[in-house]
Amino acid sequence: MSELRAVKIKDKIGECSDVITLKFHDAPCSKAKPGQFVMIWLPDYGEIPLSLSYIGRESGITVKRVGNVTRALLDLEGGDKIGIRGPYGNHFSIGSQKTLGVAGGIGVAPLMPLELDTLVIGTKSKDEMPLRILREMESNEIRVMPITEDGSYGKEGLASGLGLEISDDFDLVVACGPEELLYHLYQNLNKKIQFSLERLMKCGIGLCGSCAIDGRRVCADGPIFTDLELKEFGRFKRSGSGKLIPLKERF
Amino acid sequence: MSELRAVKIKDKIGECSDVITLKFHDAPCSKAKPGQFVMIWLPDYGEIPLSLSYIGRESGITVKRVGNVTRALLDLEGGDKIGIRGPYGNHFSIGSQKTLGVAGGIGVAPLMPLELDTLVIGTKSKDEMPLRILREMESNEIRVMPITEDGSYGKEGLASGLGLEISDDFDLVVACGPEELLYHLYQNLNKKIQFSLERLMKCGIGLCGSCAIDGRRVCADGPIFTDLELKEFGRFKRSGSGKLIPLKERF
Amino acid sequence: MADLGVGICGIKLRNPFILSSGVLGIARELMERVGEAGAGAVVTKSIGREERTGYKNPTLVELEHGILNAMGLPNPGVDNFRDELSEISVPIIGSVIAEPGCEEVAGKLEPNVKAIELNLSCPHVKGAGADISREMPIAVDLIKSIKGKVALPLLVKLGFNSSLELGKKSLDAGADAIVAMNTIRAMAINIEMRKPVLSNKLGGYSGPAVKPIGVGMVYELYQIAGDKTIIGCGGITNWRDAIEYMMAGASAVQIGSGIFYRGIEIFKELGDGVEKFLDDEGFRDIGEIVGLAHE
Amino acid sequence: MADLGVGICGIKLRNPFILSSGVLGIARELMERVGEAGAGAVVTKSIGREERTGYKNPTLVELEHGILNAMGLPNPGVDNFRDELSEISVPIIGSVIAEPGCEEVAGKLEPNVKAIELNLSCPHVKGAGADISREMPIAVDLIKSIKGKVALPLLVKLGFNSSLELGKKSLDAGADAIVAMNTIRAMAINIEMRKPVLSNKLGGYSGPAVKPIGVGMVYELYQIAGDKTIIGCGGITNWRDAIEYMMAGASAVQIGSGIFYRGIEIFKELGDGVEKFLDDEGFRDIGEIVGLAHE
Ligand SMILES: Cc1cc2nc3c(=O)[nH]c(=O)nc-3n(C[C@H](O)[C@H](O)[C@H](O)COP(=O)(O)OP(=O)(O)OC[C@H]3O[C@@H](n4cnc5c(N)ncnc54)[C@H](O)[C@@H]3O)c2cc1C
Ligand SMILES: Cc1cc2nc3c(=O)[nH]c(=O)nc-3n(C[C@H](O)[C@H](O)[C@H](O)COP(=O)(O)OP(=O)(O)OC[C@H]3O[C@@H](n4cnc5c(N)ncnc54)[C@H](O)[C@@H]3O)c2cc1C
Ligand SMILES: Cc1cc2nc3c(=O)[nH]c(=O)nc-3n(C[C@H](O)[C@H](O)[C@H](O)COP(=O)(O)O)c2cc1C
Ligand SMILES: Cc1cc2nc3c(=O)[nH]c(=O)nc-3n(C[C@H](O)[C@H](O)[C@H](O)COP(=O)(O)O)c2cc1C
Ligand code: FES
Ligand code: FES
Repeated sequence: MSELRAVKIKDKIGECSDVITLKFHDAPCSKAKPGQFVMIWLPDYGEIPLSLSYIGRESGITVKRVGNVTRALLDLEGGDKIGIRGPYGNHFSIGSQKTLGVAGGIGVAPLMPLELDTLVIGTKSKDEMPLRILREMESNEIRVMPITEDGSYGKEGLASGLGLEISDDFDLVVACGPEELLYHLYQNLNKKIQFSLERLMKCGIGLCGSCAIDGRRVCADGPIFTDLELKEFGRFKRSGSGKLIPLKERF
Repeated sequence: MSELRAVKIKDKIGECSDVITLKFHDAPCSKAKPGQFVMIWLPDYGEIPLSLSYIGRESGITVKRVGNVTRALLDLEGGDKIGIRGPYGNHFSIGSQKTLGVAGGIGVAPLMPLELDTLVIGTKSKDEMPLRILREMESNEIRVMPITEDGSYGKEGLASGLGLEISDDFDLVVACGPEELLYHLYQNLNKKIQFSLERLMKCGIGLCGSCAIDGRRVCADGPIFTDLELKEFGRFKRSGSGKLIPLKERF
Repeated sequence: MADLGVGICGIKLRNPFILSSGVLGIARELMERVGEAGAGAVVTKSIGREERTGYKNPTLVELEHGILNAMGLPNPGVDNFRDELSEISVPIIGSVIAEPGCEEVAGKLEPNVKAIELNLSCPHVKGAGADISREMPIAVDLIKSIKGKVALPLLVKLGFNSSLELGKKSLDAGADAIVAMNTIRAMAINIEMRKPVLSNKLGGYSGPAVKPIGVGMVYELYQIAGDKTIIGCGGITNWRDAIEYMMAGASAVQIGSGIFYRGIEIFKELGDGVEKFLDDEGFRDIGEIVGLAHE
Repeated sequence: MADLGVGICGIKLRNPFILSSGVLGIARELMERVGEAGAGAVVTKSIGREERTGYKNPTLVELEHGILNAMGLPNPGVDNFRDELSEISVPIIGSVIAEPGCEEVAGKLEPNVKAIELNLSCPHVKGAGADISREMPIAVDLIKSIKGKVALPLLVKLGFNSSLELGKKSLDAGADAIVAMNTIRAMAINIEMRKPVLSNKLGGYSGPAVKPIGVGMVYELYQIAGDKTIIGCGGITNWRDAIEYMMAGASAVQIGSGIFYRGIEIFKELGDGVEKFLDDEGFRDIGEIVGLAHE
């Protein structure tokens, strides 16, 4: 049970082009587990699912601008209020395993509260690389391996490729990012994996079915999965009406 | 908060003419305090307030036949079910004070769970004297002083008179019984007193006002009082419609 | 510090927190006590022409998320009841059972009350309240006859089952305010006893569970009320609830079951909490939040 | 061990615990999963002729004692949806939005479902559901046109605002069963944001808070239903709730919000709990408790 509450933005941090972090105090979030998400409401704009990128006395979300609500979130300032419900969903559990994180761009958000050994993070180019976050993770003794498609920062190539390459050194891989990335990892890795999926979310609490994938609900049975049948994963999602559509189309 | 539940009669004990004790298991009652009451529901008959005469793993009520519901309660057998809500109301608090109990007849019920020093109990005659209860209290090291109006058991006279007579030896007097008795004690005692009142009860939880007396609610501010203005106490009660009527009339 | 004073149909109240009908408002000293505890006004038990004993017990039962009651509108009848109302220092609103002849009851209460509330909505008494409100023309007649008889402001209390249309018609017929809402028709069955608990079987549901229903009803009524007043009621147990109703459009709120959940002290809690909220959010006058959620 | 099997309008179900409309019944694999979890039957999301995206978020919010939603009847439209229904092993009831032309939707669902449920009662979509049920003659026409088109049993789902009269008229018009009830019109306002939370502002209230209202409605419908079937719905989260509805007169019950409170495992919990109760109380067949509270 988690009623909606309004929280005040304590801090707004610009991360890289189109990405910010917002921090706030919220009792339920302070007790969340890594990988859980919240539903963030901006009156007149809408409500969207966002992973908690910080969990603690100050919790936070790290948001990339993609559409209406995220755009409005990027425009907020310290002192503004957002509506929040959750945390919802299941969570990563890595215990003391030597863990490799693989993030595609903003997919780094749910991995940030984890005690990773190594993080591979891929973006198109340097200006999409959240450098402050990388430094912060390094200062937490995480080895960070950035990779860009154009080679403008770190290695050149794809996060999935680099992740697969070095995965032998780890007990466990955790991943979040575009579904192609996750699908590619899942298909090619011979290692335990926990990956965080995205689907259109409405209720966020397992009732409406709009986040359904292969008989699971991303909001309530996920967002973290370790195995999935491969009927819809990587191929289909559901639109706002509940219709199954190929993954490339807009929601 | 206390939802209604059904409990099974574990034991039925005949006490004296027209009085029985019913015992049952009920978690909320097991945590009640002496002096609190419950609302007992018998489908098709009605629902009435009754003090808890036993509190513990086995709780109990001790009932005198006066009308419809009490008559039906006297007809129950072990294994039958009664509806119960509560415990409600405030409670006696005697701490380690040397306490005298003064009971008029069935008024002994709420005093039974107390660690009294001495109990004065008055009835009209011997056949109304709950002898088993007296023996039980004696075995709990309570000095019991029965008194009957016709002298057929114990001393001859009124409980109020005897109570007043010996009250100097005690720190505190607790009392329950006909309102004349309580009124008489209250007026003449120069000692701390806690007395349990009766009024017509409907809601039992402080909403309906039918148990009002001098601006207090017997169900929620009572049933135990230590002081009262003397406008209605001893003189008036409210009928089922809420009308103020002299105490002698029927409800 | 923000001003909590409100004017309801021309009556000045020190705050908008009113004791709702049927809760404690049967005994003089209890009404006085509720006034001393901080209520802005007190509504009496619904009063009829004749004395009524009401239903037999059980007349009320606590449920997990609210309270269910069918008291059966017990009341001493207006002639006996008038005496209870003399010299009470808190403003009294006289609730009147919607039944033929209720304008006379209102007339007899008039000297001792500041306003009349017509209970069009008791959900469990045949021939009174909600039963009548289904007959829209009768309801309108009752309103007109009371307005014709007494010069006081008239509040009309609706149930959730009353349509918005009845609200509109009531205001058109001369009601000065709508009170929304009364208890909601409901039932509790004890499965071991295999019986409905209340002696009347069906009862009216109140308390925290019904709050969102009341808020929605106030929101909708506010949109059709024009410059008439809406008073919110249903499930208010803390200051947040009171503010929610006021933002939905209520100029004042009534509290019934909240007395059970929070005690008579609830009036002080509401006052303190609302005042702090208004101060924190920079409001100077409680009137500023009325209907704010419509903007 | 007591027999939990029931016959609802001639359809045999292994137990009376049915997934209610709008909850999970949009995706094939989820319906299958609910069947595997033990549900006696599954009602689909309410389906219309055309695809609908529904309202924008927030479409749902948890409240203290229940859930408030205004999804806006999103659905893929019957032509896209039909495919979701092929080869599901649990009996499927096809829910159809009450709108002109809904008999065609029912007709298209017919091959893949065991019964049709007409949603006469969505409390927050204009021109569909509850809006239509106020227009009694239209509702009756829709019922007749569906009965004229499909040979399946027809369940009509009412809201609390629907009168008993609509229930009676629906049965007279040919409905085989009444489902009572849908969500109740309500609202939640966040006072810091000073806004209704749902994008549609008003929504439908479900979950534990509404149970006594649903039980009362079933009790009253049972008294007018004659030999027709009543199906209970609203706030069922445990086996006691299910039995309460059945004693009030429901031959089967639907579970929606309970999936949130107890997970999909709720169907097993209900079965185990009810079976134990029946055994303990000496009933042999679950049918024996239907309507027991009327005796
Ligand atoms: C469990 C979960 C966790 C998430 N965590 C984060 C996070 O930490 N940081 C972050 O920036 N984003 C995260 N997202 C994605 C985020 O919810 C979407 O970016 C957001 O909903 C877009 O909203 P919008 O109004 O700005 O865009 P819209 O105008 O709604 O759409 C813009 C574009 O975003 C796409 N989109 C919309 N909703 C989603 C969605 N639910 N998932 C994926 N794409 C979507 C649309 O297809 C469209 O192409 C997460 C999503 C899920 C399901
Ligand atoms: C807080 C409280 C605790 C009580 N504890 C006990 C107890 O432990 N044992 C016990 O036997 N009785 C107790 N009583 C009294 C008991 O509630 C009444 O005897 C009972 O309500 C009578 O119900 P009936 O249906 O049998 O009688 P009715 O048919 O209702 O009435 C029969 C007679 O009893 C009188 N009566 C009815 N209700 C009350 C009442 N509430 N108080 C006093 N007289 C009443 C009527 O005036 C009438 O003369 C208590 C009452 C209260 C308020
Ligand atoms: C025990 C009880 C008695 C009531 N009696 C009346 C009444 O006589 N007249 C009336 O208009 N409303 C009556 N009501 C309804 C309340 O005034 C109020 O409208 C309803 O309970 C909803 O508010 P709440 O949730 O704050 O209790 C009664 C409610 C309760 C609980
Ligand atoms: C998220 C959600 C969506 C719903 N969608 C529909 C729907 O499409 N059609 C319908 O008839 N009822 C719909 N309902 C109502 C439920 O089927 C059910 O009648 C109501 O929620 C009360 O039952 P409950 O308390 O068990 O949830 C919906 C309810 C919820 C919570
Ligand atoms: S978002 Fe509704 S079930 Fe997942
Ligand atoms: S019995 Fe209702 S207030 Fe005491």
